[in-house]
Amino acid sequence: MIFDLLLAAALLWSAVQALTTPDLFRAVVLFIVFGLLMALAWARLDAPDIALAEAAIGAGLSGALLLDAVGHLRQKRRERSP
Amino acid sequence: MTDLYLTLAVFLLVNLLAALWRIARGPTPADRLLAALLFGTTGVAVLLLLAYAGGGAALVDAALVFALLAVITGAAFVRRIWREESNGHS
Amino acid sequence: MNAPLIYALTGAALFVFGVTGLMLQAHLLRKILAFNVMGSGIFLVLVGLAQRTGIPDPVPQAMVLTGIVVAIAATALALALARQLLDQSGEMRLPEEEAGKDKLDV
Amino acid sequence: MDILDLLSVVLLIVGAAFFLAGTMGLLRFPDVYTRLHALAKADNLGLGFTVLGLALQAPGVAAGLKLVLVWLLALAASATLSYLIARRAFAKGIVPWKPEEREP
Repeated sequence: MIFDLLLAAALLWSAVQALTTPDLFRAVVLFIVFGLLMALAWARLDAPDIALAEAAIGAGLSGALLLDAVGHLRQKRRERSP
Repeated sequence: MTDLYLTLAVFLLVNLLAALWRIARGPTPADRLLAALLFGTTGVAVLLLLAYAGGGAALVDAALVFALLAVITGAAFVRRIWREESNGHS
Repeated sequence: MNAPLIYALTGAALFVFGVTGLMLQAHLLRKILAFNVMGSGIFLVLVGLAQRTGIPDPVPQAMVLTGIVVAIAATALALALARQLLDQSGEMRLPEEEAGKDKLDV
Repeated sequence: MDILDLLSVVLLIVGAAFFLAGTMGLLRFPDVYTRLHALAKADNLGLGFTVLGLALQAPGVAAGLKLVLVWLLALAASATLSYLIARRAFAKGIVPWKPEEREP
């Protein structure tokens, strides 16, 4: 029970931080962490198949996609204002 | 034994909460990413403990995927964001 | 108050955060993040409420599994569209958002 | 509780201690290189001892070997990423931290 409460608190905190932090890269990293915590939540909810999919997607795929987008954005900014 | 597994899982989760603080602070982007990598490893350990505390053997497979795909985030970070030309504190 | 109910309540709160972020943020990447948080909240509500009696229910779990895959596909499409918008207009925001309300960050 | 259970408990607690050490290092160390060092402790030794302690409780040889496989994957990932990040940090000109000179 205490595990669930701690995990819920961590989920809420990382989500709020990811949505309100001014630094875009920090927001993306916090979102990746949010995905990892979601995988743990699925493991606690007796859904190992969803935990597997969320681990593959939340940890690997969406992290790579978002970091790639941030890198592209920074490159554009640097080209425009040298 | 199940009680011990759950206690250790809670302990590792508290460790994760402490690492969240480093993500919020960390001066360079690499520090934030290192904390995220620690999240991955500790998450693997928590999943394994939960699997042996009655969660079923399928959670071991989830932990395997966790360990396998944590690399992709780091590789994307090093290749796409943390280039030489930008300064270290952006 | 058992564990699935805790997760269902967390999911409701996450949905609220996601909707708030989606409405208040102008930056498109942040909108995408908020959209994903919103979807995760809905998934948690679906599965958590279905098994609040303690017995795992396979039907919402299968729906959520499909939903997660669709969500990542939609995220990839949204990122590609946002990147096109950045290349064409040089802005990472929709033209409907009034300019100058908040500073463009990285 | 037989000797195998006792050994398993000891290994699990040692693994958790290494995770604690890694987290403390990540929070307290001054620069990227030293934090990488702390992260490697949690990755290799913490997960390694946890896996060993759980493998003693595994129902069969195959289940135990799968646990060890998880550890080997984490080892390879951690080594590769540490190398990538440290090399890129050095190429960017981040100077390794040195303790300040003590006043005489």
